Amino acid sequence: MPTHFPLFPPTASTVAVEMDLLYLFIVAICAFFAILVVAVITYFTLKYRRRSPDAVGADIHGSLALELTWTFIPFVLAMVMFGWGASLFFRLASPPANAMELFVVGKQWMWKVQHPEGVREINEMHVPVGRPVRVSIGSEDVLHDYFIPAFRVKMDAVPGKVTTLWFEATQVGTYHIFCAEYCGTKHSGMIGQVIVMSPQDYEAWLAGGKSTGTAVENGERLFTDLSCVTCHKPDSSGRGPSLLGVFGSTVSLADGRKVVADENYLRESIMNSQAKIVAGYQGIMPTFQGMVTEENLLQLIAYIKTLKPAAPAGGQGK
Amino acid sequence: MSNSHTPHIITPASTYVMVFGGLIVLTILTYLAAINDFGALNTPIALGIAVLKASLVVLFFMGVRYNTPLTKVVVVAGFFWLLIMFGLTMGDYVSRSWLGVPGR
Amino acid sequence: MTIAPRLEDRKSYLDAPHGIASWLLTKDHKRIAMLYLISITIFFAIGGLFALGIRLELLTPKGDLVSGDTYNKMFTLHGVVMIFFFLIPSIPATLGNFLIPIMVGAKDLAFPRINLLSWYLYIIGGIMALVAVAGGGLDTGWTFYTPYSTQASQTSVTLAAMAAFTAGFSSILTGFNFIVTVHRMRAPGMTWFRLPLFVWAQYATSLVMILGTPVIAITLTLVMVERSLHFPVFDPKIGGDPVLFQHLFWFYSHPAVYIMILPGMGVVSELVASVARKQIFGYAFVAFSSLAIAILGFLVWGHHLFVSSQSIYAGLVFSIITMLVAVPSAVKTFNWAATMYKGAVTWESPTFWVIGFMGLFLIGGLTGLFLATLGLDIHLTDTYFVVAHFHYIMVGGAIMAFLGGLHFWWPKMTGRMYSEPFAKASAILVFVGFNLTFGPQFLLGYLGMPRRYHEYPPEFAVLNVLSTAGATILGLGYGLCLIYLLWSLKKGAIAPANPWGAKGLEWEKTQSPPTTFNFDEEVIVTEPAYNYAGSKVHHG
Amino acid sequence: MDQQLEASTLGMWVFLVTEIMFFGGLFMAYILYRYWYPDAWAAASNHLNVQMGAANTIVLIISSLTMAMAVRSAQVGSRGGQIFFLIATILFGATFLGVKYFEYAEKFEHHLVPGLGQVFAAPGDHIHATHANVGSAEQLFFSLYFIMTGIHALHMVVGIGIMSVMLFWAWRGRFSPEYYAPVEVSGLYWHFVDIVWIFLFPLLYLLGAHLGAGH
Ligand code: HEA
Ligand code: HEA
Ligand code: HEC
Ligand code: CUA
Ligand SMILES: [Cu+2]
Repeated sequence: MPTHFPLFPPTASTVAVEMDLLYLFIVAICAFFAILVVAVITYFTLKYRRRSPDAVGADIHGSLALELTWTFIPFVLAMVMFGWGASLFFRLASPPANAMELFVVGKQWMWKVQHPEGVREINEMHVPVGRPVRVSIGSEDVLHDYFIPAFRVKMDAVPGKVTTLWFEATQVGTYHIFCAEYCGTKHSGMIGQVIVMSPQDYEAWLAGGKSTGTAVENGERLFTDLSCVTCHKPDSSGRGPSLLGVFGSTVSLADGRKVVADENYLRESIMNSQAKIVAGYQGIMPTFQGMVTEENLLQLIAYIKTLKPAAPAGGQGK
Repeated sequence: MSNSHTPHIITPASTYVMVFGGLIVLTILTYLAAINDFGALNTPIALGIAVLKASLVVLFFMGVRYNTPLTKVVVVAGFFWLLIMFGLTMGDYVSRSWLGVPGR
Repeated sequence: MTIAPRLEDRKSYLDAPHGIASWLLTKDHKRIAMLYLISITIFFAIGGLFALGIRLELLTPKGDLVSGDTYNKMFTLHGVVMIFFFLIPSIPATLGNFLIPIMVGAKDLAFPRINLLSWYLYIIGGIMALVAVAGGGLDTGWTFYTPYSTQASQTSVTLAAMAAFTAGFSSILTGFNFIVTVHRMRAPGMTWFRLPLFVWAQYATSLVMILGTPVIAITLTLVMVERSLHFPVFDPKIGGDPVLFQHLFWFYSHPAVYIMILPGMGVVSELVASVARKQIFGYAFVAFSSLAIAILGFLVWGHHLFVSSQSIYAGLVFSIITMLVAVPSAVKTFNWAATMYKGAVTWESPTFWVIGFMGLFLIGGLTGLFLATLGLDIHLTDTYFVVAHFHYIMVGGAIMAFLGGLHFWWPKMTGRMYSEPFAKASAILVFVGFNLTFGPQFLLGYLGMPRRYHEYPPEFAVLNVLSTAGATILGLGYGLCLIYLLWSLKKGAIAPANPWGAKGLEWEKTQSPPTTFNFDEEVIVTEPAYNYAGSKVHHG
Repeated sequence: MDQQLEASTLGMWVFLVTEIMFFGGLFMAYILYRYWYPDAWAAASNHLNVQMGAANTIVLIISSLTMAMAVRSAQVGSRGGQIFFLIATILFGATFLGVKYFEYAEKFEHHLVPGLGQVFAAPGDHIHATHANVGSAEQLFFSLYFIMTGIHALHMVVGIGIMSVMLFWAWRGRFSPEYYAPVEVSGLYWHFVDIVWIFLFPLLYLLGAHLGAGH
């Protein structure tokens, strides 16, 4: 039986300390109210004990001033909690532009991780300390959730779309990765480790790792193997639109709508090509649903994104 | 217990027939509107006519027009709750692209 | 007016016609309440057995007691049984059924036959659930999330969904009956603002049942259709959205948590007024806060979706409204506390349950605020913190209130008194055992232990052992309660019409237990509820 | 209005509110997917048979009229009127279901039924011809088409059942100007089912009509 008895998980990311502070702040408010109310009630029950079997209480019906006070104070406190929570939430949702990008795919019951340089690992994720890391998450089957308690981050892996989380590790060490969304038999076995290393160690580890080609290289190869090239030529001579610079651009669709081409748009264009047809083209592109794995897909997207220096990312409906 | 005895109104048959006529006319109208393309207005027109037809049925065939205010509140509340469901859910879907980070 | 005590001249609803058939075909709201009471107790025991299984498995970090699949079935069935077959019908279908007609001064509910139908539907749903348990179980979690439930699960999802659907239909019928009763069956003089607060709370609950339950029904139908007929609706492979399922599911299931707590709040309002022998403080605020909770409760479901890939802007809206819905709960809490001020507070057993409720409900509700706080929920969601939150509010809050109400009205319902010392002991055991079970889970949650885990890393072991130890005490507490209540049916002292010296039509105008049509003469109400200071109480 | 009638009318309306929410879940799914896949949905909608849909709309409206007249006959105490109009209502309801049967059969022939182990839109079929691959957003459309109209048809079946009971009671002379609550509330139910169809028709059948006939 372990002897140490922690109350907090390790604080190993830039947001962890603030998360703990927010937590303690709310603990303080709530402890105050819980103790206050219970103490008051217990005190009244003792003080105003029934002294004779027929005794009745005083004829008091209420007080508007009191009602307003105890409506207003909790309201204000709740709004403070909301404000702080919302600001932290926004920061957790917006990865810095200079973040390095990792790809994580969940499938029953393992996590597959790929580094931009091409190194892959399973149920382990090596990251450098002090550098923001953006993780693009996909799922091959059901819902999962990528959870690293030490970093205080968590995000669902949703089949059919790409989701994102980011963190910046501050402490070298080894921490848990959990799958936090129920996914079946071995949900509790879908765990792993994040290994935070100094930048030098990370470089060394990368160099020692067996690269199976970078994500972009793999994506480029798939682009040829799956004969995407036959339709998507660099100029507009193919049967499909040129994909140069498509990422981040605003695409006009056949039905007159405009969408910004982000990861989920690219994903949908490949897996469910009929959903949005580019203006001026026929919906002849086959769907690659079932032919490319979630990993391949992230690689294809990584490649398409390089087809032009990425413009500021926009988004679309998914 | 409410003792308000709303006087008993029996709707004349002619009203029913007129409402029926209205419904048929609106059905034809919605068909004609549908085979023409009004662009972005297609859906609002179709829905507008449908709401009109539904209101005719609710008010006359179902007699809400002559019913207690309570019934009216119940009917309106039903549709209002539906709008809550549609509104907040679509609010999510419509705003998904705003931040520009996939999945956020 | 004096009321003839039981057994003297008139037969109570319990003695009226005898025989199984007279019970199974009864239209008497009181008998139906008893039928429900027996059935939900059975389901509570079943759900409790699953809970003990869960806690035993979690005693050690390794998955050594049962397999992963079995564990998954245990917590799923625990959740499904406890929510759909125990807690949702608990207070409304037992205390509500029994008391609402009496409290409004009516002979019965507006639609007695439909009331009976609702019990049969509940039983049919319950049997389907048991068949599902026997034939393959269910392993989706009580939330039925797609695509796991539609594609991956190998268990009886369709049957279980049908069971929940049927139980939902039963709950709709109950709510519908209450609404019409409160609107149309009030006795002369029983104005809205003379209604006991329990009726207000039940009315608000019924609104939620009516407006929310159909949505879970259609959502589960879609799951059944997608799973068994392969009509895709949420299937991501062809462009469907699994998150749409979550929206529809929580559109009902968040309001449903208020179906579980509002009746409990109603019970506590009655109990507080009666143990303090005092007009409830701020009647109108307590009454309207029930409605506010019911209505605002429909606007916050997205707080279960903060990391589901829901847009963060939607998250903002849902978070802020969630904070707002905490305010009416706060108002209620403070009014209860203020009611005690200058009361004449008894130390009989109902008081113990009330204070227990206060402590546990507060912790449960306040930890809801942690989860409603956007940034913090990212860390806390899907961990044991959430498990602790909802057990505090559902087991600590709602069940404490239910048991409090059951003890309070037990003399009225059965005509017997139970043992006071045992009742107090049971309340204390439950309170202590409860805190030991679920207190450590808050810490586990912040440490990062995810929920629905069959095995866990060893550093979580100590807290889990504490939790299992607590669950044992908790189980004993409930067991004790069951025993002395059953005992009282045979051996308990005969209850007088008004053992607590409380105000209210059920105490002042009916005998214990009431006759089939409740009142001997037409009821005319002339005073507000809880008019302790304004008129004499007939004690005993 | 007397107590009894008032309570049952209120009861029925409360029940209809649950029905509104029940169908509401389906409309929610409809709204989302239509918002995501407007083209695919318009195209898929074009494979529905507008003539049959329109015919059924008219049939239902007529049945609503006869239903209203049946209630009125009860109010004025005409037993013959009740029997006549209830029979008419049942017949129109049955006609609606008959037309639906033919519609469904047609969809099966054209392989427009998702699931059931079938291949959706077999080779050579028009959906297949206009698109490079098996339509998937189209499948969502047909899924919802079948579920929505199917559940609606189920409500019709229940409605016909209720009307048959009413017919029996009317025939036994059970209703009078003083007591007609059962006919009245069953009527409310029947009209509600009509209203659902009033929305289903444009949303499902007419969505792509401006693209030109699909048949
Ligand atoms: C009876 C059931 C019940 C009730 C009443 C509540 C009440 C509340 N719940 Fe809870 N909740 C559940 C049952 C319930 N919950 C369940 C079952 C789940 C998990 C489902 C699952 O995933 O399986 C859940 C999950 C859940 C989540 C999602 C967590 C997650 O999965 O990430 C959230 C997030 O906001 C939340 C919040 C709240 C809030 C703010 C309240 C509020 O209504 C509480 C209001 C009460 C108070 C606040 C206390 C009294 C107030 C005072 C003493 C004054 C002081 C107040 C202030 C300073 C504001 N709940
Ligand atoms: C009303 C609802 C309710 C109630 C009362 C309870 C009661 C209890 N719950 Fe439950 N619980 C849920 C609702 C409820 N739970 C839900 C919704 C979930 C989520 C499921 C999911 O994730 O899908 C959950 C999940 C859940 C978990 C998390 C599982 C996981 O995520 O892996 C745990 C773990 O400790 C737990 C424990 C307990 C315990 C110890 C009790 C105890 O309070 C139980 C005590 C009761 C008894 C011990 C029985 C009493 C004994 C008798 C009456 C006499 C016995 C008679 C005979 C045997 C004939 N519950
Ligand atoms: C049979 C020809 C064909 C093949 C093969 C093909 N595409 Fe396409 N693609 C098209 C056409 C035509 C369009 C435009 C119509 C549309 O949006 O569906 C398109 C659109 C796209 C778009 C959206 C472009 C924009 O401007 O918005 C992306 C991204 C894309 N394809 C990626 C791929 C990838 C990746 C592959 C290979 C895995 C591939 N395509 C294979 C024909 C093809
Ligand atoms: Cu993967 Cu849980
Ligand atoms: Cu909630």
